[in-house]
Amino acid sequence: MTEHRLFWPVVALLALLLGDLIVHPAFFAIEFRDGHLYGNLIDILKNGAPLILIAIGMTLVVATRGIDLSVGAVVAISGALACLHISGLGDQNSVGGALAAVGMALGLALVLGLWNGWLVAVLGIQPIIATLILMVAGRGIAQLITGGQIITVNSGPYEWIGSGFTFGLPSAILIALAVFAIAAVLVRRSALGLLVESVGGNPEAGRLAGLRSTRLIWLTYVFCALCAGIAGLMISANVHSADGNNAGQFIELDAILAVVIGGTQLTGGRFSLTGSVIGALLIQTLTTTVYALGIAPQAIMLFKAVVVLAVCLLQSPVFRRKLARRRKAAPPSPAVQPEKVEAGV
Amino acid sequence: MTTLDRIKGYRPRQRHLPILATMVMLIGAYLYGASSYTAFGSGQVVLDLFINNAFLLVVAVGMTFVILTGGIDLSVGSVVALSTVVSADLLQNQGWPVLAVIPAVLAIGAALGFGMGVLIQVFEIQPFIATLIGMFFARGLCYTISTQAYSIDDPTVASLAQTQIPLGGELHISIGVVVALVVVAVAAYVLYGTRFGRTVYAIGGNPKSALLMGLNVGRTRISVYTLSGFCSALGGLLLVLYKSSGDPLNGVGLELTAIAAVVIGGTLLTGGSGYVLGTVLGIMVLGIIQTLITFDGTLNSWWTSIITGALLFAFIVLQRLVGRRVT
Amino acid sequence: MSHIRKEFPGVVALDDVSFRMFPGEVHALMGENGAGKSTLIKVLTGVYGVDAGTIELDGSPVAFNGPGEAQRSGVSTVYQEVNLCPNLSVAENICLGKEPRRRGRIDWRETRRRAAALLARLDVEVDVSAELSSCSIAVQQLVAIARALDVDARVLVLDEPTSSLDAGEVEQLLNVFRSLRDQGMAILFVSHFIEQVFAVADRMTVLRNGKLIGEYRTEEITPVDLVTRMIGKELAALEDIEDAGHSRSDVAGATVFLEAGDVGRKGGVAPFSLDIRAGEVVGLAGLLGSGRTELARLLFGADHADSGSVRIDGEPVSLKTPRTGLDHRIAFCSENRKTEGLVEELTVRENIVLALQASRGWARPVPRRRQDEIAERYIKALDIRPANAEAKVGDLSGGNQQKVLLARWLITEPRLLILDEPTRGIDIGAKTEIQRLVTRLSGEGMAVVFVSAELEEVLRLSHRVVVLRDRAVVAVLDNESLTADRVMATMAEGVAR
Amino acid sequence: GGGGGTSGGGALTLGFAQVGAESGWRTANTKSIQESAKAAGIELKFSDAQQKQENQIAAIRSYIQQKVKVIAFSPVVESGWDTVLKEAKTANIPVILTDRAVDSADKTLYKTFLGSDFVAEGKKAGEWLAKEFGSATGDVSIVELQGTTGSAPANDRKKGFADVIASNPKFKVVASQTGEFTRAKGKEVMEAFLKSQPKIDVLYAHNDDMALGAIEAIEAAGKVPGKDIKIVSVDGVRDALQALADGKINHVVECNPLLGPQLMDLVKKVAAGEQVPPRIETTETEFDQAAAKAALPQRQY
Ligand SMILES: Nc1ncnc2c1ncn2[C@@H]1O[C@H](COP(=O)(O)OP(=O)(O)OP(=O)(O)O)[C@@H](O)[C@H]1O
Ligand SMILES: Nc1ncnc2c1ncn2[C@@H]1O[C@H](COP(=O)(O)OP(=O)(O)OP(=O)(O)O)[C@@H](O)[C@H]1O
Ligand SMILES: [Mg+2]
Ligand SMILES: [Mg+2]
Repeated sequence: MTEHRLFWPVVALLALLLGDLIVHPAFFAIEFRDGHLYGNLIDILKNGAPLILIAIGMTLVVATRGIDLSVGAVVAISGALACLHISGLGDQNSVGGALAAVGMALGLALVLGLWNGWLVAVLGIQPIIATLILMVAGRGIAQLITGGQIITVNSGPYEWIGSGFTFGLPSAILIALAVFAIAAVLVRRSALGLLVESVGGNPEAGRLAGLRSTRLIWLTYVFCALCAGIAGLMISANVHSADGNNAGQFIELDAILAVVIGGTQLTGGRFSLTGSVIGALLIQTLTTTVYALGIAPQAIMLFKAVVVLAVCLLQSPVFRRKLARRRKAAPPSPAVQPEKVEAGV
Repeated sequence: MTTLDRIKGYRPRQRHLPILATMVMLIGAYLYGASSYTAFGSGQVVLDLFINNAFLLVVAVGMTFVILTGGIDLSVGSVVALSTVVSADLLQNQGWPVLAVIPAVLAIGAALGFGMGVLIQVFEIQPFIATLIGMFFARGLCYTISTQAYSIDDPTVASLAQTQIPLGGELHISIGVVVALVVVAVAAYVLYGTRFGRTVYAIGGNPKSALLMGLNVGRTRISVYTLSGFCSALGGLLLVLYKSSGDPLNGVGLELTAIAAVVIGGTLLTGGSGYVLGTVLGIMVLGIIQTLITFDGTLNSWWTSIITGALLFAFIVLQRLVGRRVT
Repeated sequence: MSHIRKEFPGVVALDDVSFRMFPGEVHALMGENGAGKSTLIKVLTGVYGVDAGTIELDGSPVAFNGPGEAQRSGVSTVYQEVNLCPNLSVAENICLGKEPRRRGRIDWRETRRRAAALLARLDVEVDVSAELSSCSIAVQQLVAIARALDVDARVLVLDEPTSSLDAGEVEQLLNVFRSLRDQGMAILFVSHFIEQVFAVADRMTVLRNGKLIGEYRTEEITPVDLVTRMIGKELAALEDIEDAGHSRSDVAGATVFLEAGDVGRKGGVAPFSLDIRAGEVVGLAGLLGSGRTELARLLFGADHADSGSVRIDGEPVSLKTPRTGLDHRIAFCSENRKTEGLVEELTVRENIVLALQASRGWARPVPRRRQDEIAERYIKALDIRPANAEAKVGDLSGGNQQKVLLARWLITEPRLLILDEPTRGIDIGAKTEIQRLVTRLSGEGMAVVFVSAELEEVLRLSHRVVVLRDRAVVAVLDNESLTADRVMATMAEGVAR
Repeated sequence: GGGGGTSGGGALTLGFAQVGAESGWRTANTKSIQESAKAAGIELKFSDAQQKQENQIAAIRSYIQQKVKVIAFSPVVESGWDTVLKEAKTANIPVILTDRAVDSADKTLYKTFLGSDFVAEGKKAGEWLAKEFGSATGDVSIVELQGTTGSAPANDRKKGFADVIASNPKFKVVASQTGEFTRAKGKEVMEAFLKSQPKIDVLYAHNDDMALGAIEAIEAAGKVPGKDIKIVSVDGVRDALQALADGKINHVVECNPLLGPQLMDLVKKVAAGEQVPPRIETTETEFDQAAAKAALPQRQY
């Protein structure tokens, strides 16, 4: 079982939760309040939903050997556009208005994804700078939409996306899970997954096998932008407002981290959507843990460094082997490991 | 054969194309600026590009090594910040002399880089995460030393910081520029003319093969991250000279700027191809975009971002088109 | 080396194998695909650690930490597959890690000179400052060999150095072996070509399924014995294919499938015209770098032709991308399985169905059951080992990887199958199987373009032979009592005789 | 050279290096400066440093190159300005600081400082608290939402507040965490506080946005903001005044972004070589519910 590639990320997640339980027994308390579930675990799911979504999109991009730095900007833009539309409505609570806002925002996200995909797949620009362009310009676009102000909205239907509850659970996590399910079915029940993995694993081989890699890569960027767009709606709906400058700041780093913790290599090829979801939950748990344990703001970074390091070492087969050896042969220090060919390919 | 024919007959090597294209673009941008804004044409604007970006240049040189091996180093911004904070702390609070602070800071940077290199090489942790851990760690150390920026009023630092090296006319550069240029020259030499440098390229080309060719992949990879840590620390020291202060918030997002500069300079993020000179040009591109916008001075904040993105787009796309045209 | 054992998860690659080498001898390591030859070499040179057993050099035990250390102790190795850096120049690849230096700085001029000299020893003339990736796989293989010749080695180890080389180069290489042997060097080499082994080896060791079968002096054993020991049973007669002598007249009545008119590409091949009939096998012959691969790529659309036109079934078509080739039911099996063929991370099954899946589009996945069925069938037909459809292709032995690649294209049921060196690194048993398959498929109406470094193989299978020289078609010979000598002469002189 | 959009003519040019556009407050600040420059007939060269001191220094250098008449800027941080300010002084260009001071020992490097005092803002918040809970018996549990770690407003507002409440031991800061000046983080952190702290009497937020985010967390927890948990925050953006008017926030300390008119006055004086006082503080008030209701209709930002 330890062979399974999701084993160690799951162990890490459970270990972190266990740590919380020990230090802070009430961490797991869940109550029923105002018709919905209430507790730290629920917060992790609710606040982690946008990250989960983006990590799902990012996974596919990473699997094609790409990277998308612009997700944060797309988050900001989509939230901004939706809130702008709603704030202009006579009746902010109209479901139709909220739906239109969502549609517009996702439409724009789609266009942004097309743009990224065009730069990468058609013009052949290296993904990191191709998406850097939108990362830089996108913040500006978001602020252009909001006029540099925070747009506050009061729309019940819209807020449902971010802070609402359905069947007692945060609707955000339900949306994220729905997207995950759709993506997983789409990718694994069709041949998309195999094709993406081939294009990422060996692009030239994929080309010669007749794959339409341009379209495929393009598609992953569009999907990633859509995920980021939905995440943007959640983030803005959660606080009933759109903040062009701060929404989704640095979320690209967290998303990539989630993807990598989930076992997908940045060098492309094999990917695991489930792994990314677990990675995202791990990161969100870490954040919530920091707040719940009352770690001082100036120590957060150190704390994160230590936890992520521990997670990664736990996942590293070399480290586990060394640890096991040390435990077996107690006093003499372990001999130098011969260099392994598999190293970092 | 007329000169024109000879120029026409010149066929640059494929791998030099990105650099040539970037150079053409830079000259174009400079000419545009000089014809549109007064004082842009004065040579000092170009020198200011170097003065303002000297520390970044040093950081990006270290990053170039890392990217050439196919890796990435996200920790540079934090290590820069840590270096400034440690310098400030040692100079101001501990009363260390400048000559002791410099080696200490460089050693810390190199040690952090070494640690990340070991994580990557020995424990096979992906460079992205290993250096992200380094990023968190170094930034965390900054905050534990100080959550506030503070000034350095050490007289040596002040005089070094304010020394201007005249170049005739009104033109001058700073000490930081000299250091950065020396670093660039040494790096270019190492990459071109030493076994270590060639091993760096080999690892970027195909790490598995490099190992089977009998190259010392492990040591080189660790060295490269150590070198990047060292360069970041040196960049931090230059930043101390530039600002005479230490600030835990220094260099937030710097890693992206450095990576962008390296990649715009034509280095492949997958490793194995690129030049230090390209990195210099990459920094110039980012610098000149910013300078053009500042000289224009009529854009508000969001248009600044949008136009920056648009100019970046123009540069990158033209760079590709120019590159294709020349072939 | 004695009592070596090496296990990979799920596979025992070497089981109690002992092996010895003597200075001044050429030693051949023989065995079927997946027998453990490459693993033995990697264990010897410290790429892998051993699970049990010891290695001694000059009587004292050694445990190399990696190829670098082995090199420094005088063991110079060329591993299977090209293991060089595609982004560096030919000269650098040869000298990397041991570049001549002057005052601490690499002396580039001397580097180039030395590389050129080493290549000259193998009779290769290429621009040593060209990037390695611009060279064909055969040249790359020669570069790798030249690199190994460079050190003052006492032991030279070569894993299938001849798999993509033509007769001429092979002969040259064997000569080099002989002269090195006479200087007292110990040489270990792996090859699936029995003639080569008998031509040069003094001693051979046979492995089967990771077990040692025996060590023999060349005089003691006949080729048939050797093969019997390798595969563990009597070899079915190879001859029955040879008998199936082909002739153009067999397919004279068939319809023309593809017509190329003045198709060419600058820097690739000069414009050529060729028509290929259904059921016809067209062999491509030529020396190293003569443009066979380039021609094959143009027919598939892997490269875009910049002149001429192609008709399929009489209709003009434009073969711009591999995709269009696939759409016209053309299949192309690349000579370079590592960089252009397989996705190493994926499983055998996934690699096999890849092209079929690509032609069906993403929305119509090949059902899982069908995938398993196909994989099982071809694992059996081509004897892929281990017979595990879910094994990672990257973990397979070289020959077995080649079989996987071949299987990928066979299942697309193309109308034109282009095989560029399909038998590279494949053992004789499987090679016979593949040749039989080609004959059968062409009999069923599939057109085949067949490229191989082995001229005999080309002659045996083809109805017609296209001869290339210096990147141009110089002759198209009907295979009516065509002899190797005649083709050779045409290849060398550039005119049909 | 030559061509449009530059100094040189008779017009007075002002080079202004803004910190960035990180918040609505900042946007209002920028807008005020741009509008009043236009009104005052001053040609404005504006640059946005995106929160990076290096960018600000580069911008100031370029203003020196362009020979603007006056340079003004809002320092990203307080330290590290000596070198570039000396260059400006050598080039004979007067400098005005806005919003935040610099800690140069040499006070001749700039003409004047115009802005607010973050420590004083923190103090005002603390004083309101001391008054509000003056009669309360038993401990007062306070949670604090800090600004971005390491930033000057966060450091100073924390310090000012802490200084005041330190005088009375019943005030206990039971939890203090960074909310990075944003609503989203403010909400997230407050959610965690509400679960980990058995009793919260007061929330002190370093800016309004975090307080607005926290209000939603409090409501989601089934408590009433402004009653069950009293809230005090800094800035005075419109949404916060609205919340104050609605009784969800109890007190807002103003930090006034509308420096434009005052700045343009100073620029003219400095350019004319007149003497100006070395430190000018912007007029800032505090809002209670009544004041908020009164101020709301005119609130621009
Ligand atoms: N890294 C690995 N992981 C798992 N199994 C491996 C690995 N390398 C080799 N094997 C297995 O070990 C066995 C021996 O492989 P090896 O490469 O030594 O064969 P070989 O004799 O060189 O064959 P060929 O003639 O095809 O090159 C094969 O079954 C192969 O699948
Ligand atoms: N002058 C040249 N210009 C460009 N490329 C060249 C030149 N000479 C050789 N090459 C490269 O060498 C290779 C030789 O061509 P090709 O592979 O078609 O020959 P081949 O007959 O298949 O020989 P091989 O046995 O080497 O596979 C090509 O890949 C080509 O790119
Ligand atoms: Mg082998
Ligand atoms: Mg070929």
